[in-house]
Amino acid sequence: MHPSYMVTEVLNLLAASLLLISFAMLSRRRTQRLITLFAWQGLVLFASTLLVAYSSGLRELYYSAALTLLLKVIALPWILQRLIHRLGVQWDSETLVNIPTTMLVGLGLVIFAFGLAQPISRMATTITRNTIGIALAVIFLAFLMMITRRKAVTQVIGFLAMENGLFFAATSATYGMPMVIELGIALDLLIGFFILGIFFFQIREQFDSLDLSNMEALKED
Amino acid sequence: MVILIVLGLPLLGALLLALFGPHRYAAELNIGISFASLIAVVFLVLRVLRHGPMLVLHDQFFVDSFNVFLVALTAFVGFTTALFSRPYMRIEEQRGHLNAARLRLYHSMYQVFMAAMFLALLTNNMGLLWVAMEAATLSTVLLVSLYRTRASLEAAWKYFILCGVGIAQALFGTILLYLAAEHVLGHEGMTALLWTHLNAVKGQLEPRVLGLAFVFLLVGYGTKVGLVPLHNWLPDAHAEGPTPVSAVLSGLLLNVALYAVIRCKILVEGSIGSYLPGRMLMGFGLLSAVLGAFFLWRQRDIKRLFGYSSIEHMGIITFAFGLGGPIANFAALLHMTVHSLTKSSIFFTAGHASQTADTQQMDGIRGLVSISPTVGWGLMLGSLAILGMPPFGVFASEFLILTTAMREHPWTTPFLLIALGVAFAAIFRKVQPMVFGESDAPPLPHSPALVPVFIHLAIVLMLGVYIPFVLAEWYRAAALLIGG
Amino acid sequence: MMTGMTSAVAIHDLHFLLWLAAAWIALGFMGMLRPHTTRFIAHLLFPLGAILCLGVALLAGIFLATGHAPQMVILPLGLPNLPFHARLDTLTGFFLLLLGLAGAGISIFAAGYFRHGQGTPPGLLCLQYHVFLASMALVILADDAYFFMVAWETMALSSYFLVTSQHRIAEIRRAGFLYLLMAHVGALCILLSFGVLQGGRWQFTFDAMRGASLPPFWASAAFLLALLGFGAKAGLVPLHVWLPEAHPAAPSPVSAMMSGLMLSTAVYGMLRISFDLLHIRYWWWGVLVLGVGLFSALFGAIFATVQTDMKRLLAYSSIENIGVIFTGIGLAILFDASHLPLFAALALSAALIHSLNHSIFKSLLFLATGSVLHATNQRSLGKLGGLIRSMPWVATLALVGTLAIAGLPPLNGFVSEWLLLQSFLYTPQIPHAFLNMLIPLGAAVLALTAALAAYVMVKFYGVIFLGQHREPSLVNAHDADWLERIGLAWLALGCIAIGVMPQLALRAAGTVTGALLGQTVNLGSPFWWLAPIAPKQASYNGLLLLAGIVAVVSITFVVVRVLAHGRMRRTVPWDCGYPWQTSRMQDTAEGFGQPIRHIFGSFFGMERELPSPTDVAPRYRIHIEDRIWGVLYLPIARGVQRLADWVGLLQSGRLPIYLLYSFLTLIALLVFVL
Amino acid sequence: MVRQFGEVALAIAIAPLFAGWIAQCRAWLQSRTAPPLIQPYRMLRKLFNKDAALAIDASPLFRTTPYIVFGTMVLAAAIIPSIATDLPFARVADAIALIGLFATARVFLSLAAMDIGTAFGTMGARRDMMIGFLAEPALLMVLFNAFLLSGSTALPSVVDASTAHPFFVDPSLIFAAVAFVMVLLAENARIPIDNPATHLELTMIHEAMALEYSARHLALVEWASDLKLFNYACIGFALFLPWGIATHGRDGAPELGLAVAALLVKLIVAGAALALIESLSAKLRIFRAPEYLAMAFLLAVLGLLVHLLLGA
Repeated sequence: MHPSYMVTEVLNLLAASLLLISFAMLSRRRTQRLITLFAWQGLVLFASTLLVAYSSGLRELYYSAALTLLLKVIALPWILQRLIHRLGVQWDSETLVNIPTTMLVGLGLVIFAFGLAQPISRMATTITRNTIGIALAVIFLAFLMMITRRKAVTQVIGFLAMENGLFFAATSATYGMPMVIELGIALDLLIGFFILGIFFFQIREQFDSLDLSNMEALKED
Repeated sequence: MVILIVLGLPLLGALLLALFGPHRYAAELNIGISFASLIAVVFLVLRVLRHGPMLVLHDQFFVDSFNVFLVALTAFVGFTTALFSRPYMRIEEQRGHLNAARLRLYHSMYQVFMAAMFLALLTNNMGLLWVAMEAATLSTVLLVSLYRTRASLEAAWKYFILCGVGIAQALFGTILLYLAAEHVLGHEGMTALLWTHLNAVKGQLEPRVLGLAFVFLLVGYGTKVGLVPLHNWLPDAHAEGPTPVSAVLSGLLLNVALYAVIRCKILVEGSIGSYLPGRMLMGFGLLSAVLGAFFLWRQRDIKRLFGYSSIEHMGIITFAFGLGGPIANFAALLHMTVHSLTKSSIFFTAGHASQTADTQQMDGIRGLVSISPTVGWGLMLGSLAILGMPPFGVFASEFLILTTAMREHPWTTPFLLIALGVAFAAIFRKVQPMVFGESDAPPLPHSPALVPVFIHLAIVLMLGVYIPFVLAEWYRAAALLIGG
Repeated sequence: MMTGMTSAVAIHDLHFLLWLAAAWIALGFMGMLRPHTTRFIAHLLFPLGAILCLGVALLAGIFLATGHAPQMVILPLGLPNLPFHARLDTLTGFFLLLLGLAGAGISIFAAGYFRHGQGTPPGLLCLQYHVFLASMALVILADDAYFFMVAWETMALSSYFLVTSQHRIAEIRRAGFLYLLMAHVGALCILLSFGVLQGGRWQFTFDAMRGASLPPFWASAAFLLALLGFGAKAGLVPLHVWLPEAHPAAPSPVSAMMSGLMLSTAVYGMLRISFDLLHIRYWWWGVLVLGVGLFSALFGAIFATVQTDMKRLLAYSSIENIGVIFTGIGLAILFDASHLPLFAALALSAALIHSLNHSIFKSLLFLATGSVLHATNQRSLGKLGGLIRSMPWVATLALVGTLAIAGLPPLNGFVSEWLLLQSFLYTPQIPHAFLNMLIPLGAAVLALTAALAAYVMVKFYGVIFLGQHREPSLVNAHDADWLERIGLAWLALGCIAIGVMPQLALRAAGTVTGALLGQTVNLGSPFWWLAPIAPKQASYNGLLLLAGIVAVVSITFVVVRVLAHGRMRRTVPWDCGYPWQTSRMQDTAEGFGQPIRHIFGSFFGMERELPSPTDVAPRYRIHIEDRIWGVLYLPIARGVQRLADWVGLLQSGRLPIYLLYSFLTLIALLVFVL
Repeated sequence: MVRQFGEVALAIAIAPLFAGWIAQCRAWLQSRTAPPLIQPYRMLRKLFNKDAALAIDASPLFRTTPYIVFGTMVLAAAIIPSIATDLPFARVADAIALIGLFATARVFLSLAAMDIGTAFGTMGARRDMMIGFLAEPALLMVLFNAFLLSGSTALPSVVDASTAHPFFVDPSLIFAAVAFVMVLLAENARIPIDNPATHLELTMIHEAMALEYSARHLALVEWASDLKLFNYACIGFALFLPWGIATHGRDGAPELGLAVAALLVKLIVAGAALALIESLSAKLRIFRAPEYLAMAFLLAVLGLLVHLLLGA
């Protein structure tokens, strides 16, 4: 069936771009850039969800697409922008453990993720079978990003990127979770994000910096 | 209906407390609500006793032999903790560690947390389970950071990030589960995530996928259980949060997280029909037990010490579930019960102990029996109980676990032996000088509410020499359900 | 008909015994009703406890004398699939008899002793004391692993609280910690031993274990674990380190109970597992136990000689006696494994009777030290002396105990050692080329130990009760009060009674060996004679011996008075005409130990400080310590510390590292399932 | 019964004589003029007539000890089959119990020595106890040896067994005998361990213990030590030279007469031998005693092993 084939093509394209964005995030130093990239990621996610909704004709998926747009493309990036301006950390960059190796590790992870995804995509009925591997890869890369970051804000962005990956997995592999769950997840995400926002200020007033290297007091000495 | 009441009461309470937070009687209100939900749970339990397991609201919620006693336990410990927290928080407020606003936050978040616990236990929907766990994380993060000191913020931040990431893995696991499930159950409605339905068809679920799903779920929920090496948030959170929170973290949250893991294990083991999940649990359990014991050795902070001891015990329970079989499961369920009772009572006494000495450093706490004998003896007996000294119930479960391990996998027993021995030495050598000896500290301004401590210990003692028929039946049924 | 009668009676025995145990606990809680009124507790509760002890002894005695058919009861307690089983058989009966007899004396004494309660309030003390008694009785009565373990650990726990009743003193806390730690680790070993014994059939009643027949490897594993566990409780070298710390730390009646009674529960457990629950015994087990026992005996004796604290001295002597008992057990296992049941029965009887004797005379001596402690507030031998003049009662009764524990005829200590030596005489019949040449040397070690015990006791008695007061304050030391005297006298009577009528003890032991080995030694034909194998082989008659000594002594006395005269005058001591006799010129405790230090120097880690000839104020200081600490325990402690440090590195405090952990775990598991 | 009392009476009577005889032999060997044989009796009489001088704070224990020690020794004499084996009292204690009996005497004497609390008393007590615990293992090994030969530790049975086949000497017995003699010397405070004649403070053992005794008490103590020596000699005879002892069944008046004669002969020879040994050897320093007794122990064990190899 032709249109579905088309859809698959586009969807794969979007998935690939998602992966690309993840790599880009992995290598970015500036918080500012990261936020932009995060917004882009959200946008791609929105697009793909919309596409899946269109092709499968499930109403719920339109809702979740809308949710994505609201939350991940508009709300969160905006709030993040406000935050880093308020905190005045938009320009600060951080020294990562050297990028080439990180990239290589990321590459390995991607291969691993694809390998893992084989059995799943073999049984997936949706038109978007192969994308689960990419979703997994996005999650892994976000994880890697969190590990390599030393700043609170960037770590949170990594966390959100991971959520994106999860969302993508949900939509692409399973036509989305039941609505209630989606809402619950979204709600949790939002609340959690607000809490984080509060934390930033408290942390800064306590440690007068958002550098995680200050937060290493609790340990076995 | 009762279930809705059980779920609704705490939320209502949270709302009320959030509104009239700074009210003089906030603490009493908190107690009242906890008590009300305890009553509700009692009714629920009675119904289950009369009519057996039940599925309600389009199968969205259910009570079976596995979660019924956990619900009861949760309500009970929640109530006693509320009792304890009243004088405790009063003293904290007097000492200027807290202000009214924070206290309001504390009370309402406490109820939110309770609601999340009940939801996680009662829901039949793996997705809702995930949502509830996340909600529990969020509420406890706020509770841990209550003091807004550097340490508490750091602890809360680590807790948040680690558990957040963990829970994300769990979500992915849930998605995979859904993927495999809808393949069998179809996509219509929300049945594909209902545990009972999944359990019914677990034989047909695609093994490879469930294997992967289990890994993600295990890592996800396991982080909240505090399994080594995913445990790093646990001691910080226990040490830096207010003591009632440490009590409920150890007493309830860990149990519920483990409950989630076990629910998943049942499905996965049924599907892939191998001992793989069991082996994983055994591995994690053994690692946690041994390393937890060695962590204990060098602690200086009393609450940190008992946090690590929770890791050790969760390890033992996980190991027991990993062993599988009716007896090991029975032992594990029993151990869950007695551990949460004992550990929370220990945290009660430890909290008052550190208030009397005005420090959490154990070197600063001395001669409790000579200041307030109840605190001293409570701490002493509690520690002995948690260390597996008969006739306390912890020993009963450890007896069953050790002997089963001896039969099933003899090679594990030396490790368990080392773990228990080291844990005993580590904890007792710290507790003894705190309890015994001289002290010149002044007594507390508010008389500590130690009734809960001794109620808990009495129950634990009873469970050591006599297990009521009903409870035994639940354990048995749950053990069969878990199988393995 | 007749059997029905006896069994019915015996069933009642068991019920009564359980009720008595319960009554003890009840007494304890009554103590908590009025925890600070000493008179109520001292003059009502403790004497009641003593009466209960007598009841236990009586019931056990009746059971041993009449029906030997084991009786069982299942209690409505315990785990759902494993209720508490209780059982009364001859082994149980024997140890209950022991418990009751010694316990009665101790409780009466305690009634007098705890009036001067310090540290823990007397009510709490009363609770712990009676729970301790009850738990010991239940350990002996238990008939399934779980009940046994519960009682066993309750025993450890209650005794721990009793030991630390004076918890304000730092050493006492340290001693208590060490004690409970060792007890708990030992208990875990016992637990694992049971885990092996149930042989994978998930049956924890002892009956099921009797049924199980384990493969050799697992049987040996069970045995070794049991040896570790019970050895730790009994204080076998090298697991003895807690004993000389904990026993002295406790109040004297408690020390008496721990040394006299609790150690014998360990012996009971060892016998129960190795002779009853295990279906087979291998000869090398016997050799192992024999070796450990002999070494402990010698070790304890040697260390006892150099102690300067009277209660530590007694504690080391407990190690020695336990060693002797385990020597007997080892011999019994060895004989049994080489199919010489008669001699096995002989050795086992020796071990049983020795534990009975030990429980009696060791309690007596510890109680005596208690009286001395109250009268003088001194535990150090260097500050005592000459008390025979100010406290004649205690001195006289303690003399009996001293002679008994020194293994001198015609008292009870001698009987068991005699029996043990007798059983050594038959070791050449063991069909093992080397053993039958090596083991006779064990007899020599035993003889050496016995003689050393005599040495120790001469030191103990001589330095405490004889000679000059080493401190002026001792002049106004008061004698024990009447309750304490009754307790002491009861135990002293026991020493004499068993000494002159050993065949009664032998009969009691005979019922046990009959049940465990299906063989009893010759239980005294003719009745009043002790001739375990045959009168022609070797015979002993304590009664006649005592009678003979009394007769000869009195005759001599009369003759001397008649033929010569009884004139006598008091003068200053002569002492080769040295003019100034001060109390500091007599031998000190250290001095008395000096020959031993000289001969067995290699045993001790010794540091001493000798005065040089030119010292104006010469002082002599010596510190003896146990090598085992340095060899065994400190390395373990250091190892744990090091491991703990390594493990601590995991908690580095850096969030990225933590994230890395969970990431790696995730990857690893994924690879694992792939 | 008659036999029993006769034997006891004989022992009590001739024990001092035996001691006197040894002293005389020693005197001859050291070419001194010997005291008359009955010197010990004279001394005992003198002591009995004297008034007892008792230290001020001597306890009752101190006063009763001489009687107890004497009593135990007499009892031992009654048990040891010196002239006949079929004695009613002989079964009361076997050889091991005899050692116990001697130990009792030693312990009492040591306690009494510590009672006054003088420097020398305690010193003597601890030295004597030390010799005791070193000697007992050796002695036990000797008895073990005898047991292996006769299958009994009851001396009468030993005698009966070994006289059953006359002039039979097991090679192991030679070692055992040497060991026994060494132990005997040590136990009875003879050279090379102790010197019964010395009052040089720092070397004395037995004398140091008896130091505070006087008059009748001293007499009893001395007499008891003579008896002890006599008893040891008789044990030695029973173990190694049983010939002449009237055994079970063959113990009419003639055999008894013969037995007494044999006993006297043995005593004379043994006394001379002891004197010879004592004169030939020098007194050891107190801390050489362990080596000496270890040697005795070694010999006894060797005897045992020899028996286990060659014998049965």
